[in-house]
Amino acid sequence: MLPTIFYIGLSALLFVIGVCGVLMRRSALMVFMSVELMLNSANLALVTFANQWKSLDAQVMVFFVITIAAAEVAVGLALLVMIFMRKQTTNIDSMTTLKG
Amino acid sequence: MTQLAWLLVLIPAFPLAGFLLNAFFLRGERATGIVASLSIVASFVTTLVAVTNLAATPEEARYISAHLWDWLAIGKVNVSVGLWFDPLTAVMTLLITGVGALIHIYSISYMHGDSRPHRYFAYLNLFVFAMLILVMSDNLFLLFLGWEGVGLCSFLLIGHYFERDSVAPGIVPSEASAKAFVANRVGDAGLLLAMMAIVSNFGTLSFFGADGNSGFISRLTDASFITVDLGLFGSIGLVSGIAMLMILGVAGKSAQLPLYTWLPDAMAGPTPVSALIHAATMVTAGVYLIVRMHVAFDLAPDAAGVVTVIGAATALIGATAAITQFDIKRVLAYSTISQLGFMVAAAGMGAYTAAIFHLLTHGLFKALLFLGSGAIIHGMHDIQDMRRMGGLRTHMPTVYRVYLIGALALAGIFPLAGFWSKDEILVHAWYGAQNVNVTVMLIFASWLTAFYMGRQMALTFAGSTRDHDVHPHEQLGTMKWPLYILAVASALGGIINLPGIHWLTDWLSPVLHHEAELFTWSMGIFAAIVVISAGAIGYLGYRLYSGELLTQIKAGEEDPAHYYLGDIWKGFEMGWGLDYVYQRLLVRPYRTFSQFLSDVFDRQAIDGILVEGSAGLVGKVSQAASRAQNGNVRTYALVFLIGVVIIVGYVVIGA
Amino acid sequence: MAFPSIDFMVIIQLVIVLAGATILLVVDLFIPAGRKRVTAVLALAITIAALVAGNYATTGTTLSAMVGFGAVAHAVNTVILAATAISILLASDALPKQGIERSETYVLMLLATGGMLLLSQGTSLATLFLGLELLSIALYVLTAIAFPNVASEEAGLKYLIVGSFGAGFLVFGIALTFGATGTLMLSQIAENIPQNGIERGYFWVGVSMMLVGFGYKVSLVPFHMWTPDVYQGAPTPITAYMSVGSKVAGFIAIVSLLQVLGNELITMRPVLMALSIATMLVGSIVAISQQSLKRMLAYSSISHAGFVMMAILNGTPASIDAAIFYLTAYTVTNLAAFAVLMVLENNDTDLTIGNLSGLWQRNPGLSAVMALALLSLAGVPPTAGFFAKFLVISTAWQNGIAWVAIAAALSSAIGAFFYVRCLIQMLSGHSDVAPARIPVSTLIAVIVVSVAIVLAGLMPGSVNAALAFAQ
Amino acid sequence: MNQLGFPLVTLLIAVPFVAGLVVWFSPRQAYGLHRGIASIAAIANVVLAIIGLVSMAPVAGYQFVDSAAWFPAIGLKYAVGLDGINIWMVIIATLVMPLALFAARTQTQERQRGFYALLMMLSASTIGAFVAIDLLLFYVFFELTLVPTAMLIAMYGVGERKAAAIKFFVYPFVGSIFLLVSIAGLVILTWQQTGVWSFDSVALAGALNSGAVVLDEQVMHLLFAGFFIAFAIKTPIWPFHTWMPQAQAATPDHGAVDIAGLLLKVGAFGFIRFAIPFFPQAMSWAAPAVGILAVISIIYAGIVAFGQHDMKVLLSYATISHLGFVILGIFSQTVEGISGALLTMINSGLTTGALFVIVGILARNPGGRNPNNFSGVWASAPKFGTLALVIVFASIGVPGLNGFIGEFLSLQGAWLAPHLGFGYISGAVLGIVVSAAYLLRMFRTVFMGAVSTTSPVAEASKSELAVLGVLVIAMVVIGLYPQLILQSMQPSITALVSGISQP
Amino acid sequence: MELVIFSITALIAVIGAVAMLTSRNAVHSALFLLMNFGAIAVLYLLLQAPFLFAVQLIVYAGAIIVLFLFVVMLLGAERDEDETNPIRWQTPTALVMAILLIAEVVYVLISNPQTTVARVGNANVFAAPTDIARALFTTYLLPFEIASFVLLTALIGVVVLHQRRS
Repeated sequence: MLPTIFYIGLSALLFVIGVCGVLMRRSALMVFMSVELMLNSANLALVTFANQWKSLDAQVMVFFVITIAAAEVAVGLALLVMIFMRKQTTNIDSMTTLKG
Repeated sequence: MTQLAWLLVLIPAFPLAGFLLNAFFLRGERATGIVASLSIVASFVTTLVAVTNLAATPEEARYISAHLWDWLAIGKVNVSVGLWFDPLTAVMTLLITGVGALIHIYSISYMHGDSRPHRYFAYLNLFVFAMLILVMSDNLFLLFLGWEGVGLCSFLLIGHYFERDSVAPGIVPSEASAKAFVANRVGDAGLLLAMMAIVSNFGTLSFFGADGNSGFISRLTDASFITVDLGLFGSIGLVSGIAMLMILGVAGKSAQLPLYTWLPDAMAGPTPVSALIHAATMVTAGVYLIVRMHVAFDLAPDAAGVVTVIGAATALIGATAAITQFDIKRVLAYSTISQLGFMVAAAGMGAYTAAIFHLLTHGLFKALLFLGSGAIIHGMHDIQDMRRMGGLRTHMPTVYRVYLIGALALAGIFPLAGFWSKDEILVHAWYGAQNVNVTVMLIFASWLTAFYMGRQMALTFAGSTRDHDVHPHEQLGTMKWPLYILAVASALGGIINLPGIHWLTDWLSPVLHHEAELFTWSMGIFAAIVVISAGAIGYLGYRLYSGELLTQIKAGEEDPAHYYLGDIWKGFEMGWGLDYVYQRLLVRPYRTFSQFLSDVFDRQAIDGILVEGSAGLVGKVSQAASRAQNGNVRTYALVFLIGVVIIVGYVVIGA
Repeated sequence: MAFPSIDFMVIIQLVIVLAGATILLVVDLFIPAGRKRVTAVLALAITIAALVAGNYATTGTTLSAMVGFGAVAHAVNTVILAATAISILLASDALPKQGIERSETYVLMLLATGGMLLLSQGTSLATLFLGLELLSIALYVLTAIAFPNVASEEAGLKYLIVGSFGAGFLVFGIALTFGATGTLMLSQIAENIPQNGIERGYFWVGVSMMLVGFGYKVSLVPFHMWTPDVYQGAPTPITAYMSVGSKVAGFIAIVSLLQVLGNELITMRPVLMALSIATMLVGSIVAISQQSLKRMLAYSSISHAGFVMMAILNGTPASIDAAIFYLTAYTVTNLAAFAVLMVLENNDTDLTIGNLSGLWQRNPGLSAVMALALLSLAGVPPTAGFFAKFLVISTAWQNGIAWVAIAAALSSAIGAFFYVRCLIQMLSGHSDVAPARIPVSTLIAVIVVSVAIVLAGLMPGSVNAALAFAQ
Repeated sequence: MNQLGFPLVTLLIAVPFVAGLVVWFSPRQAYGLHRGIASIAAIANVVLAIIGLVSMAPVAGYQFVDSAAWFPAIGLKYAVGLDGINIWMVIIATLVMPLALFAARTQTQERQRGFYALLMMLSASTIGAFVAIDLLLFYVFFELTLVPTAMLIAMYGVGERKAAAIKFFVYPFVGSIFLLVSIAGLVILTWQQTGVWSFDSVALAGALNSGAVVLDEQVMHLLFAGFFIAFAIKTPIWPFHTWMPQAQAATPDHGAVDIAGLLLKVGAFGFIRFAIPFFPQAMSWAAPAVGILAVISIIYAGIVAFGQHDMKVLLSYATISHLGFVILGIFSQTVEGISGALLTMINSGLTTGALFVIVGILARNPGGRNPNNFSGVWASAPKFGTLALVIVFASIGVPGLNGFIGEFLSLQGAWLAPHLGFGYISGAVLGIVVSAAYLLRMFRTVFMGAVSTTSPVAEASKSELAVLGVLVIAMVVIGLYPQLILQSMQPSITALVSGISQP
Repeated sequence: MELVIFSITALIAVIGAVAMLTSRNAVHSALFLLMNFGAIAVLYLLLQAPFLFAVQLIVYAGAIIVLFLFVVMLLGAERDEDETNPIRWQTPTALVMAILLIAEVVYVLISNPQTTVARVGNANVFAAPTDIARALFTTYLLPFEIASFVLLTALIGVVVLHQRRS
């Protein structure tokens, strides 16, 4: 019987770490991983609340989120590989031809 | 309208008709001249008829009025186009049409061989028309039309030789004409303000109204106590304010201080124009205005005082300047300024009759002098420099005689017209107004008048011809008759207001309500002293310049007096340098200023800083912002996050 | 839990589009490589079918209230589908010209459209989330579909990164909102908004994070920075499509989100006002210094987003109508502008303002359309843009929030400058470029949108009629 | 439908508009056709306007009203009509079109189709702005006038035409957006207090004056500011004027655009038509400041004009100076002032239009538009010179010609106004001196002096002389019998000033 | 007891996350992420979500992380960030913002008056996979279908992005 806020605090912490990852890592791969982390922490929050409210909806939602995450990663990695084939790098600092 | 009213309408109608004919239909030189002259003669005759009819009307309501149509009827501005014919108007009209007619006739042969005679005569007719409107209008608004109309005509006639780059003595006609118009415009601004003040306070611009005493003039007395607050400049009585504003107009039109500088340059026009416009009629409009508005000046002693001082000062300045001139017409021009000063001073001192009297006589003999000088110039093949004349007495005897009469009249020698009128002014200054300073100034001015006329006679007619490559001849044609008539008039013109007879005073009394002062012996003695001294000085002037000095004067050289008086003389010659001052202090700075405004201030300050500047500022911001768009997605995410933090922060604190 | 009753007439448009997409995917396999235009035609047919079907759809909710249909949804769907149809028309000419012979494009466009329809019809956070993701993922691919064009790939990646970043916030927001209210249904959320306690904190953080999650989609400042890059990098038909489609969809999602708040909207209004003002000003200010036309239009679309925001932050029905009017006007106008760009650009050059000079001599008709579009974007009467601008500004006055109105005035004042600069460039410059040829389907599209612009400007009532407002 | 039985006012807008379209889509080579259609439309419009004038009842309020629902959702109507105030603007707006077409005769045939079409559009939108009763309708035309003019400058202009066109469009547009905001605010606030969505200016004025709608001072000043900025820039008043000279420096030499643009006095007209009835208190509140601006415009523009070397720019500054009088008259909110303002607008249309024709004739010569390149034209072209003389003096404001009456009335009105007074007038009256200075300078340099050998100017053609002659006659008539115009204005202006909302 | 498990797993999760964030090598990061996912899976179990526990392990640990590792190896992009950071102020600003965000969340969590301390973890509701399945196919039928469309889209996308130019 733990207070909800323990879980929420944890998920928030993880979420922010994920955010930091997106902002601070320069390899697109790492950025994707960080995004995954963000989504995961959100999932954790959802599951927590599902349990608090004794409701299934949130768990279903988590299921969808996981699906979406997978899809996004798939597309993202595909793009990344495609770009890597030309640029030989996954570093997003090197992808700044469009600016201004 | 009554037949009399129609008669009134005819007076200006003739010149107008003449103008239209000349402007649109006639082209031949003779035809135009004759038509123009006939129209003025007809107008003169009509005027005589009108005057006789006027004399028949009862003393207490002695006026004829003609209401033609409503000009403006907006809110408080109700102005009609209407004519007003009372004794004052009558004398002015007689002068204008009479002298005008003579000068038209004179012009026929004077302008012989001119390239644009039809234009010349058309303008001349138009001028007479405008001048008649000026003096005959029954309200200030219509008067202003005439006022500016004569200004326009003077612009046109001064610029008659507009294609010449310079006429003697080194004046550019186009510049002179523009100068005259703008200078007058300054005065007109004052008159305009006066009109608006009158409308705002009295709701009408009509002098006397339909029934003769419903105009604003009759209401001035009630308004005499009203004062206007001028903020920083203290406050001023309404009536004297109006009067002051009018003085500005007078100074412009009648070439008084500080606006007289245009008149000498106006001599760029043909000589008959100088005679008609710049001596006999137009320049006297200011005096007419003061006399017409005399109630206001009676109620505003401070304004009247200003008028007096301006007049006296101008009289003196004009006289001193006239002494030094070598151009035969410039002498007369400055003398005109000076004589106008006499009139204005007289009007300022309340001697309205005297002012009008002098106006009339001056109109006669100054016209005579100008026409005479015109004849001389004509005979000298357009030479105006007196240093190249001399000995003309033998070459043109007729001109010599009439010119002598005119000169004596102007110098105020007994018993010619000038004596009586000028003398009346002086007497009034001494006995009536008892204003010593002004009297002294005026007397001094009249001495100088005598002196420069003597000088001019000497330089022009005395001795033998100095410039041997000109062959003066006298062939007057139609110029003869006007000269004779004017000579007679200026000899006998004094009769109309002799002491003891004073027809003019009686005639004008319905307007001015003046009783003639009764003549005392002391006045006679005073007058005698003045006239004798003047005569002596005039003879002195003649002696000096016809004697040994005469041989020293050569074309293009300074006057011997310059040797003694030096720069003072030079200053006199430049009309006390006022023109120079204006050039330096007004005209050139204005040019530079406008260049600065148009090339620098408008382009760079207003457009560059206010308009383009603000636009440029946005542009700068824009570039900065688009540099922040550095193309790196991490930065995008960071900005994103900043947004989130701010929003979440707000709701967390706010909710 | 019984199997839910399904009223297909509620989601008829969605069904047509998604089913059509699937079928088209299969059919496309049997269409020879050279004749991919057939695919385009089929996709167009599907879209138009869905468009028409809208008139027969029934109002209400279905599938256990996961989706609903109403007047607003109808209007929005109409705009979305019309935009899709036009975009398909344009793409069918422009993509081959740029050497992009990928018929999957149309399938993906249909799928994205499905996502948009979901956003406009969704009544549950789950539906909205999925709709958004469907839209996004399709658009990531479409953006990058011009590979091996570097710009296109880069744009795709950037879009994906920012998109998934935003998705993270959206999901977290959904989580918190659920935590606060215990439901994902918008209607029920609206009923039990917590009044106090920690739940209230969850709720507001959640709502604002969801706002962010949708806000990046319509590129509200400061979540806008991906927009210019993506618009510039993506192939022009795709840019046109997403500049209008995803904006409309995203905004309608925001609208349904804000309607949940009800009276609590007051609390949020300052934030929304700030967003709106910032968006309007930043968009138009940065646009000034752009040379690339696509980038300029991207920034202009940002500032227009601010205008729409200005309308919907009132939350009143009238202002939502105004917002929809604005979106409609903006859609047709933007499509017209991009259509002209597509005709002008050959293979993958990025057009600059300089390329416009002398267009008047070269293609009078084309430049007339461009002029119309520019004037409408600037909001000059009598074009669609004018009434749109007026309506949103007047909604701003309704709550006495004159400051937003003044910011709007400033923004469109600045905006006028670069629109007119293009216009004058087009009219006055000279160039010896050969006149561009206008392909048939582009011509049709151009004519349709131009007529729409003028019609909406001369008879604004017609828009309401077309969108079946209950005015 | 109105008493005439046909939609007169709508026709006034439609005729040039349709003509413009026809010209636009006519074959490029049909040169005669372009000019013909344009001229016919212009003449027809003049006839229509005159019909309106003569069949107009001397009462306040709109007549010949054509009204139709436009955008019912927000109570927007298409409502146009004529009254004593705008009839004369319309008359002149229609009269200048033939003049502009006349001036445009030197437009090169190859590029004349769009030119005539745009001229017609400009005329249509200008007239529309004058006759609009509905506030938003007015705004539509108000902004619409920008488009054809900017296009004319951009496509057919000379010199810095691009920059000029952009500035010409953007600068007034910026102002007009604030007008739009104010309109929206006014309508919404009215709606919130009365429950009626209406853009009908008469109804709005009625509501505001009858106290049915009460604005607190802050809001009123805010709304008025929107109106003021838009109209002040459009008028233009110093210091918002810089777009105007630049635009006119860039217009084609023959001056057709300038002439057609002359009656673009929509700004000043807007003050009379909308600002006065809506915000009388705000007008009085702003009058002292605006009066100063107006006086500055009068003198400043006069001085700047003196320094110009391009006759067109000189004339545009002259226009700015005249408009200073107009603004003074309007902000006096007196019958005299407003009549004077309207009359001055009409006069400036006539006089400056004629002057632009003169400049156009001169600019055909090698001298171009710089007065210093000319000399002695009066001698080589006497008739032309004399007509020019009269027109110049009309513009200077010599009584007996049209210019004077308007200026006098404006100033008189301002003098009578409680919140302006003679302080302003004594400043403004300098304007009649500076105007004399710069116009006489131009006349003197160009027409007087010795006949120039470098660019001698031949006598103007019969038709040119005829056109100028007609204008001169008009000037004299207005100058000697202004009641001709003023009488028909009286009822409307009196109603306007007495704050009675016209039925 | 519960608290102990929570604390341990939470600690592991956070360590994994931080390590992922900081490790230079992409492979290591992937593995740390795996650790974090595992920990979260355990938490799911604590929260009576066995189905999600399974999904978490299968999809994330089983599929996504493998995919990541696969790509990293394939591209040999383990150490792609060795060149210096072009944007100096990026990292500090990011950290500050992150801390602010944390602070805000913490503020929300602690500031509010704890009227009723919501608690989680009592065992009487156990979300059996069957319930979730039923929910998926009844209430959430439409989202479920849409999810499939999302996957379809991703599929098409990946295929399109990797088809060779014809």
